[in-house]
Amino acid sequence: MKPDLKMGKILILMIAFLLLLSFSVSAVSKEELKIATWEDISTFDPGWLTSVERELTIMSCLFNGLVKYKEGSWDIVPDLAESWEVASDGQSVVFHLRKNVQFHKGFGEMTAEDVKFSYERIIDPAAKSPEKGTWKLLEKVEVIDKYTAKLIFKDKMANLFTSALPMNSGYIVSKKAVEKIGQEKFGKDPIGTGPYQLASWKPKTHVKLAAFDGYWGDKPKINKVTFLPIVEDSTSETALRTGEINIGRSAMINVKSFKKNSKFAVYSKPALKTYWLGMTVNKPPFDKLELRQAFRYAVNVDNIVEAAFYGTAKRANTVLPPGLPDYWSDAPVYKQDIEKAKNLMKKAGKSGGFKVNLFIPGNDAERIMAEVIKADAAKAGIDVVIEVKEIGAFNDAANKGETDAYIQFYTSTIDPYYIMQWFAGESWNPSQWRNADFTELIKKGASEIDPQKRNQIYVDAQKLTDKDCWAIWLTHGTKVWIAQNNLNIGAIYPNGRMTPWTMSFK
Amino acid sequence: MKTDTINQAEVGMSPAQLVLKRKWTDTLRVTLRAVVKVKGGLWGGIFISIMLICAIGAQWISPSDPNAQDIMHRFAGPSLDHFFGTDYLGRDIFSRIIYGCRIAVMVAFGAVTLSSIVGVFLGVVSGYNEGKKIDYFIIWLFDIVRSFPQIILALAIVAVLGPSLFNVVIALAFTAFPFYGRVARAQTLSVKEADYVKAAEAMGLKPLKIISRHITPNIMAPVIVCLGMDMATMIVWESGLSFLGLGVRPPTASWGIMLRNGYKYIQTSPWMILWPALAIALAMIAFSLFSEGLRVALDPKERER
Amino acid sequence: MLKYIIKRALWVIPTLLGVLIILFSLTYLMPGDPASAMLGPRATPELVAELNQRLHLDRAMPVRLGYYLLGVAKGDLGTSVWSGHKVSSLLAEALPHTALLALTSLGVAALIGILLGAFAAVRRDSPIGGGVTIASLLGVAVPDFVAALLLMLLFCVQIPILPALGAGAAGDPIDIAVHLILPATALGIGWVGYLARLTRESMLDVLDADYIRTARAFAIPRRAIAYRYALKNAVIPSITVIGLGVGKLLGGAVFVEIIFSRPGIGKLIVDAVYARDFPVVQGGILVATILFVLANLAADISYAFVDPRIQYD
Amino acid sequence: MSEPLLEVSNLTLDYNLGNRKMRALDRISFTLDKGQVLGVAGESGCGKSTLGLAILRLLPRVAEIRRGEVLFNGANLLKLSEEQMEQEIRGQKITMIFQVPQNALNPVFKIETQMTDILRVQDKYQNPGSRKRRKDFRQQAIERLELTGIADPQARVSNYPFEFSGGMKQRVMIGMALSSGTSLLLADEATTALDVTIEAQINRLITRLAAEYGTSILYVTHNLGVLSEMADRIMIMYAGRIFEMGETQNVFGSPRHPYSAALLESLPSRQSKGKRLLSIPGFVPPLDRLPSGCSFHPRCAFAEEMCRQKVPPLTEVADGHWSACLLDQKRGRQKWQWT
Repeated sequence: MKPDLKMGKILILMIAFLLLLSFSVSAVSKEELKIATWEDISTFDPGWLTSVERELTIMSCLFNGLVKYKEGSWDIVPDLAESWEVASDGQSVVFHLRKNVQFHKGFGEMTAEDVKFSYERIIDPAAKSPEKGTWKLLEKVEVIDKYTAKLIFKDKMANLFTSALPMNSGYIVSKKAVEKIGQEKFGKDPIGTGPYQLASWKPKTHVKLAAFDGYWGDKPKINKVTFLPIVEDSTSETALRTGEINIGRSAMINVKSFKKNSKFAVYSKPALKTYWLGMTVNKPPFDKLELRQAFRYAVNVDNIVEAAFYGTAKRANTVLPPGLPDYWSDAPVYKQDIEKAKNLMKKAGKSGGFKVNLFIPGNDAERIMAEVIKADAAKAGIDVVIEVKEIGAFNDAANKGETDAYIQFYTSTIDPYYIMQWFAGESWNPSQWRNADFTELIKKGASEIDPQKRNQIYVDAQKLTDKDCWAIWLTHGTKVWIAQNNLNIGAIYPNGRMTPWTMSFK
Repeated sequence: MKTDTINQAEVGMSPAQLVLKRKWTDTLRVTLRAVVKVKGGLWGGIFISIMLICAIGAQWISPSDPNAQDIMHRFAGPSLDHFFGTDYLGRDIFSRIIYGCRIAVMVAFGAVTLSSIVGVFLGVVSGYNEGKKIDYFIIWLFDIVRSFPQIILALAIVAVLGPSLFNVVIALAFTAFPFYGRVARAQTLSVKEADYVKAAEAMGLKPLKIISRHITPNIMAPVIVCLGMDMATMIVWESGLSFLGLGVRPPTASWGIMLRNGYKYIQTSPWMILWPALAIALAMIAFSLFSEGLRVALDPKERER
Repeated sequence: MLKYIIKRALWVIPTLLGVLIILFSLTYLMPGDPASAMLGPRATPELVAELNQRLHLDRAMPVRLGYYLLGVAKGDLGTSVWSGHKVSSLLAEALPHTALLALTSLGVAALIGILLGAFAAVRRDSPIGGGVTIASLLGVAVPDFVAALLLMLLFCVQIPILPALGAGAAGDPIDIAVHLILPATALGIGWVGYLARLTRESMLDVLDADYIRTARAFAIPRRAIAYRYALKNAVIPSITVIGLGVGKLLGGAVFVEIIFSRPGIGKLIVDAVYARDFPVVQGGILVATILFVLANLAADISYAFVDPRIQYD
Repeated sequence: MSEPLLEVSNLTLDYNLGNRKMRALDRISFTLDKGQVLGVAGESGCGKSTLGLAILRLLPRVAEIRRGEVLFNGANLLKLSEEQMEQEIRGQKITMIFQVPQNALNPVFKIETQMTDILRVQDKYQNPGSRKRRKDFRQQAIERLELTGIADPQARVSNYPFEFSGGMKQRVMIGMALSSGTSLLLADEATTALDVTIEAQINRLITRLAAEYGTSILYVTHNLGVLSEMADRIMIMYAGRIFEMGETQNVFGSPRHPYSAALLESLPSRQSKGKRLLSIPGFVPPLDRLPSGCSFHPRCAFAEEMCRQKVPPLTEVADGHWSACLLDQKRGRQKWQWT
């Protein structure tokens, strides 16, 4: 037989084998749930977590706090604490713990000792925990008995139940575990009471969780959950199409194509963050109120949001996202009005127009917004000069007020203090806006426990912001999750955070 | 067969002196004619000249400003006013490809010249002092740098120095100089035995003079061939580093960055990735064909055939 | 034979020492204070001080170099600033993936390339010869990361049949193999054409050699002559190229691992570069370099196995 | 005379190199009897090596046999299929040894491997069902080496070719080429590349083994001295044609062609001691631009007008003594004296 025929046969065989392999691509095996996240988690220690929102989906699988947001809403419901009584002077709270709650990996039952240890380790000055600020009003925790703990405060703590206890710094860790392996190792090998426990963590590759069969609550329906850190949206989109992940995300522009595709289900929620076009008020041109108002009328917020978020996000009218109790629902909605803008400019003596330096970070959304702002502002004779800066340099320059205008976004929690505190202070207040009434309102809000009074304080604060017009609110952005349609996604929090323990395969 | 007119006076001169004696433009013409004769050389030459023209005259050739954004018409397909379509910010891809030539050519020539100058100098010095301590030190240096996988070392250097066009050239040059060094050293070992070198030594010329006047010109032929081949690799690595976000800073138009954006929006508009990929491929083919032609032209053995 | 291997191996030691010194000195190129650069936005003063102390950054240069070399000798490559894992354990996890990727891509490409080249030489006038030249040109033209992008575009985006993510479930060979197809093809594709052309050319020379005519004179079957007698001689130039190529391959692996989000040394280094996690970058490059040097050594040794004349010079 | 082992008649062969057509063999006819040694002599480029390759059909691609027959034991080798040539002829009945022993053996395989491969192939063809194993072939190879006088063959067999000297390698080739089954050995400049002392030993070895196995030899060389001792009959070739053929002592004694005479005069021997050796003026003509008529006439001291017009046919000028020179045929035996 001719030698070369044999060679040809071998090559064809090899190619056939490869193709055969490819068709046997096992669609994501049934009992494992694969979720794409942005970046990898840096530590599993709730007290030492830095970038909060992204890692809460994983942390809420591993830990419980005394109380939690009810899955799918911001209502506070009992978690490890069955009930609690707030002292009349609001300076202390007594929690009655659930009995027979086991820690992961056989570290025994959760008791008041663990509660005391979990909070005092954060406020301990030597430990240098980044969450020290959240608990600065907590003085100490008293163990009444095995299942009762009393938190004692230096002053009334308004955001205790809204953004402290139910968030990561409120999670209860196993005292025995932390003492046994030390804080640093605990960051890599967390022991909590949550529905899942950590199976394996390969930095920048995956976080594998396995269902905790000793869990005190109702067992999760899916027993293996894997989080894959995928930086590029396109990689997540491709992985969704090839069926390698169950839940992923996509670039805003492609959300429509996933919506149309029957194989996928798209879930979008307004994100708990706010983008705004800020103006530096302590130097020209925006030291004049009229010019700030003129700029507000010159830009077209609807256009900006449509261009940058491809119709997946709505415009924002004030600093707080809708859905929060102290959201100022009747905040004015400013439509583009070139005539009004020009009149205001004439009143301020700048009828011939003026120049505005606009700094932005390098990511695409801000770039697109800047372009649209530049085009609209030009209609009113305002010449916007865009300068793209690397993220670190942008934050420095904006905070020091080196620019006339900037596009910035802050994430917030359901507690208004978390985002509004910055505009009363010195650091991270890029517009350099100083307003004594506003600062007074924010301080009062921090220690007002009565919800109605607290809401009114924050609404008044928002009114002050609108009056001084140092920011043009753009949007709260949106968090979009795309899931394979063979999965019911269970409850999703209003800001898009997921609850894997409520999910199941259809 | 037309034989080169060799007059008696030129007999006995070293090839390099021969080259230097004739005006260097003649040598260039002779070499280029030889390269063009080689089948691939012609096409390689044509495409490289197109690239050079684009690089130098980008502002006149490209239909529109590469950084002009047109948000409303982004991700547009190829059309009459945008031959290659537009990218995610509505910029014209065709103009960006043309401006991309500029980066590719700057990096290729910059890195190659820098690494060859350093490499050849060290190579010749070590070859000339064969067996002495400095020779062993230089060989040791060559071997160390050569044992790094090139792109990984370049990547680390750029990461440390901070991404910019200049740092990319430095990083690529640093990883490549040993190759020129070794070629130069090998050539020097053979050339330094030649009589014209011995004659120069006999006349008491200082080693540095001997190296620059007599040795270096005579070892350039193989080095020049390496230059051609290396330029292609440098272009690939620049686009690779830019692809990783470690090369040129946006918004400058570099093929690597366009590949990165193509990758980021691979689902939205697949063709955004094709144009830079095509540009890189054509540049690579052109340079390898041209340097193949160069090798044949400069290799005396091949020329007789 | 052993003497030859030992001689080659001994030469590696001073080279690696030089490699370590260069790796160490990279930190000096870093603008500004290395510790705060590594910590980036999370750089609270205490963390910076603590890191300075841990990496001995505050001591004089020779002392630091001493600590570094001592550490490497002990196998302690430091801990990742970002994730707190020991660098050596991160590398241990990443190495098998890169090695598997490199071996499959180079192995399969060499096998197909050399066989194709030999096949093209045996069937001298067949179109295969032309095909091989074009393939080798394409191989040179399309760099591995562009090939990876195009392959992903074709087989994961347009026709989503092959996975585009990760290295497959550990322990499930089919899944691992399926996740290898595209990355290995992207890395290997350049080599098939190049090795085919190289083998074809050297095969054509070898087939005209006297000892081939002797074999034909003694009626050795044509296939044995081509694929055993001639091929063993013709494959020699390819082996040196493969040895050197591992360096280029490791470079390519960086991109392929990033594009296909595969764990491996390449991705480890690049992720560490983005996170400014310098101990991991240094460790990763060191391992990649050792891999490359070992591959060169392996090529030299296999060279001697194929061509016995090498042992004695 | 016994029936000839090999009978070549009117063999004509061209090399087509690009647009040039080279007439390498032009109407070659001769016979070779069993056990006889026929010497083929001539300057390099006269086509004598092509003759051997044509017989064994190992010609390069560019060669094209135009006419002629090669009868071996009555069968025309040119008509045999490639399989038949491999199964019956090559390496068994007809074997060949080449000029440059240095690269006649594959450098990357042991001598043992190469020899046992050949022995296994021959065994497979000769007795298809045989169950001989590698050990037997290795033993057979060692015996072959012993026969050729290689010291300590047991150890040397597992060496590589580069560990052997030129002479030793030729001995290995001879060991392979000469065995009981060999009827015809084609020796193409077998000892030209060796130094004189080794050359004599090798040639004696060839003659001894050939005699022992009754193998006839076609010994191609440009060295007439060697042929004078070894060859029974001699054939002198020039530019692809036979100029003279006959018994060795006749051709040496009374050459019937000026070219043969010239070759003999340029040969150092006892008689020519002290005299200046002849060197024939001019060069061998390129095979694609042969002179008209007798292709030697431009260099022939005795050439006349007719030598330029007519191509001299090879005619029998004496008993078993042929020559292709018009002058010789016209004038009968001549003493072609150049110096």
